[in-house]
Amino acid sequence: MSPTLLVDGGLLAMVVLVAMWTILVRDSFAAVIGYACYGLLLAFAWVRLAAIDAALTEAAIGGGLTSVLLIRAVVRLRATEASAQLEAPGRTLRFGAAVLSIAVAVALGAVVLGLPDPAPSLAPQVAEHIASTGLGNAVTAVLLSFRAIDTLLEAVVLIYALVAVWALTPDRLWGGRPGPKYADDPNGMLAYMARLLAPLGIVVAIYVFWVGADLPGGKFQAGTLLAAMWLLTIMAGLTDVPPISRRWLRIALVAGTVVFLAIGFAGVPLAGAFLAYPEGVAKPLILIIEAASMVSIAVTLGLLVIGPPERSESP
Amino acid sequence: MSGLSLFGLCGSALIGIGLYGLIVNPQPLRKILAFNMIGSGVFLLFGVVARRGAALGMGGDPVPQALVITGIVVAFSATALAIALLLRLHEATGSATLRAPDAERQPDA
Amino acid sequence: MNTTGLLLGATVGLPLAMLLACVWQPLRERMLPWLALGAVPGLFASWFAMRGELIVFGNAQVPLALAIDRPGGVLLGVAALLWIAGGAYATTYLGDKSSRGHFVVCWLMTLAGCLGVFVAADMASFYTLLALLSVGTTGLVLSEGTPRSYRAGAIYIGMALFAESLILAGMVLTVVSAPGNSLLISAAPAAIDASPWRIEILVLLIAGFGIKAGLVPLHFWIPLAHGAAPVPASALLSGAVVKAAVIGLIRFMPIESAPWAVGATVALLGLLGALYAVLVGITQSHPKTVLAYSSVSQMGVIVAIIGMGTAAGDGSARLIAAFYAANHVLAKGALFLAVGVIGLTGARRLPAVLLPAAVIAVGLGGLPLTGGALTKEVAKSLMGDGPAGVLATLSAIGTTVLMLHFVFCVRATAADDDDARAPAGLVVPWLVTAAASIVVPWALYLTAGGYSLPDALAPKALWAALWPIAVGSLLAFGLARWQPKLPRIPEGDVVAALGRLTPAAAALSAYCASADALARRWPVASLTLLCLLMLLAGVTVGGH
Amino acid sequence: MNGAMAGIPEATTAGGFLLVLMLVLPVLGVLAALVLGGRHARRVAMLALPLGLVLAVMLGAELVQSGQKLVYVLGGWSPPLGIALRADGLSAVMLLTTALILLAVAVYGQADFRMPEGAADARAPFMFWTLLLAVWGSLNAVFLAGDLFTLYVALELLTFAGVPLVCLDGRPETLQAALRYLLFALLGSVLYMLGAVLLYGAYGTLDIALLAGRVRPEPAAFAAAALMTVGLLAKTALFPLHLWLPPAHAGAPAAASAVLSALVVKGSFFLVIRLWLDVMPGIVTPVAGQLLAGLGAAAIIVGNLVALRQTRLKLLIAYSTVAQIGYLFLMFPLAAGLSAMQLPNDPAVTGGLLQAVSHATAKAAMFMGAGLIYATLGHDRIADLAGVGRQLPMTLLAFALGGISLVGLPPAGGFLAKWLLLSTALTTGQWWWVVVMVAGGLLTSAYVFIVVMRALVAVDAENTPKMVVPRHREAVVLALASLSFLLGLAALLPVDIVQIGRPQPFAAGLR
Repeated sequence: MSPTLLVDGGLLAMVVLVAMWTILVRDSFAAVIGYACYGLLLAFAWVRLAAIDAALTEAAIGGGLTSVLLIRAVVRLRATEASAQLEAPGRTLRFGAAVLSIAVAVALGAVVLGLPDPAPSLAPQVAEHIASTGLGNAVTAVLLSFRAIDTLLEAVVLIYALVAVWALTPDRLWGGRPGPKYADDPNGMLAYMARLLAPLGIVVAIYVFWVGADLPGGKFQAGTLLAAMWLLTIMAGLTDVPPISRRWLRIALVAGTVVFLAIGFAGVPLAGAFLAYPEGVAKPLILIIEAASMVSIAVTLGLLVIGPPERSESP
Repeated sequence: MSGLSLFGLCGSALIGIGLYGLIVNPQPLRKILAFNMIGSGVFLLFGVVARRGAALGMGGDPVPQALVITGIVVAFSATALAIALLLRLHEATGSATLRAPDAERQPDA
Repeated sequence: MNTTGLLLGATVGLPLAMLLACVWQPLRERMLPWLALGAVPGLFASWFAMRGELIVFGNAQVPLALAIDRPGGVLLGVAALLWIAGGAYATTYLGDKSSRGHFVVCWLMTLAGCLGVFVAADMASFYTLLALLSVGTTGLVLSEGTPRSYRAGAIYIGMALFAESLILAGMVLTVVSAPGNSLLISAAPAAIDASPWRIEILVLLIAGFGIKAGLVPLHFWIPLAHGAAPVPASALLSGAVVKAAVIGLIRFMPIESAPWAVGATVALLGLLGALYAVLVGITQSHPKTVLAYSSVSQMGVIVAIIGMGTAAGDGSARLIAAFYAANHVLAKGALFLAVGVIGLTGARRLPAVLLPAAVIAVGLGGLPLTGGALTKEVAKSLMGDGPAGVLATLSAIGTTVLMLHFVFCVRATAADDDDARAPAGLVVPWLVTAAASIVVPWALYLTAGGYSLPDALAPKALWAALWPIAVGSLLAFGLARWQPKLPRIPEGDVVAALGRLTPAAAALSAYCASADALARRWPVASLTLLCLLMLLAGVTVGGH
Repeated sequence: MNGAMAGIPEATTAGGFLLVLMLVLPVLGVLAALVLGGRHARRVAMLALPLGLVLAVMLGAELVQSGQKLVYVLGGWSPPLGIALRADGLSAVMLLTTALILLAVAVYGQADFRMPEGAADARAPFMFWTLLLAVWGSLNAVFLAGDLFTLYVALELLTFAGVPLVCLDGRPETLQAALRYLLFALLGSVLYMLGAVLLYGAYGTLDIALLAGRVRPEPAAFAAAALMTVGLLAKTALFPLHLWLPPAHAGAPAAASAVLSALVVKGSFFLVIRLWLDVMPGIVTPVAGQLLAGLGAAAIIVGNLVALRQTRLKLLIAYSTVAQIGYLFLMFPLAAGLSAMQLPNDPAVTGGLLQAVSHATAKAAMFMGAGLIYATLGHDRIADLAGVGRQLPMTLLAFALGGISLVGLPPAGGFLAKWLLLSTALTTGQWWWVVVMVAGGLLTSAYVFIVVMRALVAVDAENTPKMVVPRHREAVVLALASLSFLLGLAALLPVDIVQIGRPQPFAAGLR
């Protein structure tokens, strides 16, 4: 008991310490770096909770993509750093905030410790019904079958968020290319890395996607990896971001959701309900949805990181 | 105290830390960061809930695990939108403050 | 649907239909000559439909019902008469002024509301029509478009809505207490009587209707509004519209069973208000304002009649109050219309106009053989010879003084051109109203049952009516000399005191604005959020 | 179906597929608009919205006919493992209101968000039509979802659709307003999510109907109730958590303001109703209800008083929204009071929802009216509104009718709501809310009066309008205002639609 407890205790203490440092440190750039470390540590915590799917997602999205976003932002906002410090609230407010935050955390801790034992769980029901989906990974079964509507709506969330980001485009640049033009240096370090990593990443992504049906992994993790590889090649100057007005880009964005909806509606006559799968072909259908979604997720995540158009259409 | 309780306490602490940051850090970027921290604390608690529901050879209740994944993606979308908005605000005004021009002016500002 | 239903429906429906027609601008521009028509069904309804029959529209939960009882019928008839005359008068008075579109819309709203409240038999309709009445009246008060009328309109709508809120609260309590949550007004007195909130309901309703009736000290909006409106509108406001409060009190008050103290308080408030309004009225010099104060005074007497009836548990007070009010409708309407006529009449024809006006004016004080004397005679059975009787007599003397003061004031407004004559479009409606104000009270008196001609002509009765007039006249001529030395009391008297509240209101408003600004700072808002979180959690835990 | 599940698993009812269609139609619209782009976005919206209105009417008819709530079990997996869509009377009324108002806004927005001639694509029109559909889809999800986590996703959808509406014209101050809105809304949703986590940890389900049967008075439920409620309050902008509302609603283009003020804040409010009345009626205490309504009372007084101080019309209307949101929360202690007296809580719930619907229709009309005034005069300074009565008579009438509904005069929807709430307050002996309602109505009438008066002032020289407003835009505004004005006639309907399919109040309370 004690060795694992020690490992867990050490890990969690580090998580909390890094978190506090991240919040309290004066320099925003340092805070962002702190947050990236925090994301990685948290992924380990997820592994310790036996939630490998969540660990992969946290590492890829929580730690990875979010950190890229934050770093890009903090670099651009450098100039505002000094003036922002003047707006810091006074001592009374800080004290009040500290007291209340601690109170909330303590109360929450008490509630969590007091959760019932044995804990209620849907694991038995999932175990009972997973066979009918033909999947081995229970998390994938929940995401794509039992609670498919959540996953469908979540794909819609990504699209809405991207629409919202694009809404911030200055009028004259509407339809243009997102993000800055990165230096095209085919011999640079980044280009070298991109050439090396991108094919590897794509292979890994496809693997993660394929095993996702039965082992930890799936479209999110794979999609995130693909998005990362895409971003890498863009930043290395190997490819350019397409203008957002491109029809194929729009189709790629919605393909996952459209396929999901189409198969969902096909379930009405074939399996008796919207989002139900016909007996026996559940797994192939789910794989089709996952494949289409993976592409859409990769494109959407990548474009979300790059932001609204900043250049007109001509490269 | 079991290891799982430690995770629960850690999640609660992260939420508290994030809340503090969200209130006192004046820069929107740091608020976004704090929001992500609160979010990860909440997800960690959900992970604890999932782990507590381990049964029948599953390492945890898969339902909350699946919800965590959805939640992480939603939180990321929110972060991306917030940062895009912040950068656009900075581009348009040259500053990145949440302080309203009329209502929140302080004497020393 | 039978005749009764048709007539009652048309009483409200015709003005509403005309109002609806006004949505189309060409019709709106041509509506003015037809205003008089809008009140005709009401007049017929008061003659033919007074059978207490209930005409129900709507459904079981919300029965929208129309009916007329005798007090309602009396008031409906005279009000409709005044609306017809006023409508004809307005046609000439407004001519082709550009504001006539606005005027007819407000007129029709007020008309529908005013006649409607007399026939509404359920609270939902009653309240709806009352609200329509207030909105329309506000529009009429505003129709001159001057700063004075804006101020009057703002104060009017504020007081009207405040009064209606009180009435609404009282009505809701009544409905909640009524068996089967009946919305019928006829069930209201019994429901109020049996309610655990009897006193609360009575206070709310009396306060609400009291404001609408111009009960002192919440009367100040009346001189402002009735002074600011155009002449035909003032006539209707002062004559007919304020009677909505009278019918409200008549229908809702459990006169037979309410506590003595409630009735006595109401009576005292009414009579003291009646005297107070006379005292303020004689300091005024604008004829319409003087008439408005006289309305406050007369409404005080009417409320007092209901109060005395309540104190005595005498249900006949309902009809007596309605009778008194009916006389006031026509007399006051005629006097207001006279103001417009006299203003356009030169010295040569002035006596022919001024004399009837003076007779009607002094008639309000109880001049023998006029409606005023008849109503006072009838009311005597309730006022008795005690303190209330003394106060009532004092108010009669006061009214005489005030009305003679009005005659002096209005004479001063006659046209400069000696040969000027008012157009027939104004004179005829005025004359009709004036004639009706003499004839109709007699007709009502004689057909009411229990009263006869000899009663009215008995020397004792004549003397009882005459001596206050004599005293009042003496005082009035004394006053004419003293009047310039009286203090100048601004129109709406206590409203000036209300003005002192302005700094306090401004301070409160500024305080709220800074609270809002503070609450909207990010750190404050997010801290508030956490406080609320803990508070909510605390009270949730604490409650279990 | 299987033995492991306790009780009878929920089944899809007749007409249940309508729920799926209501949920998916707007989403399909967004996808189609995104792919087709440019001037097609408007066509997609104009096609989908009337269709949605028809669906909403059909749904309502089906509900009235069957007399019980409609259910669709998604994927054939009944809760707790799966997710069910449910529509009771509350949902049906909100679905219908949403479809109607969005259609009106769409007709109104035709002129403001037309593709410029010659351009194949432009940002603002494309975004407006897409976001209109997006808001619709999110709201429908909020009204239909039967699972607290699905509702979390739906709420986020609503936020992501609402934020860009705030800064649609890209002015710096609207960008700041949008950022404030987004950050505060995110704080709210993360707290909501935390509450959901605790509920799952304690009861093993997030399904609303199942939770209603499982929650017990214990710390996890208390904490969840507080967290979720406060989170939703932040999103609803109940005073004093309204920091983002005035600049956001006043700064957005008129058509967007109408959507934000009329509908978007109602989404999270709707969830408060669900939470308090359907999920945990036995958890929230009377004092908590008083606290919520106390905030509402503060909102009414402060919001109205601050509205009176405004010099610009749109800010005035925005502060009026702050106040009107306060009214919505008066229903909670009233419903609790009725339940405590073993009476059905129908009047309080119907009153509260009616208040929401009548405010939605009135406020949408008022914001759109303000937009027309702005377009005509080139400004919206209240002091300089003279001449509007002559130039935009229908708009001014609409503003007045909307105002009357807010004040609560008959026969407006606001009056019927006030009647129901007043009678409940008096029956349950909570007279203090009567005082608040009355005071609020008077303050509201003051600013409605001021605006109408200013606009009625005639001007000597007819000033030339900056833009001639087509008659049909005024007609839409007037139609919406008239609807709000006549909504009180709903009392004459044979059935109280709101109450169809609602759980029996004290069956849940006594558990």
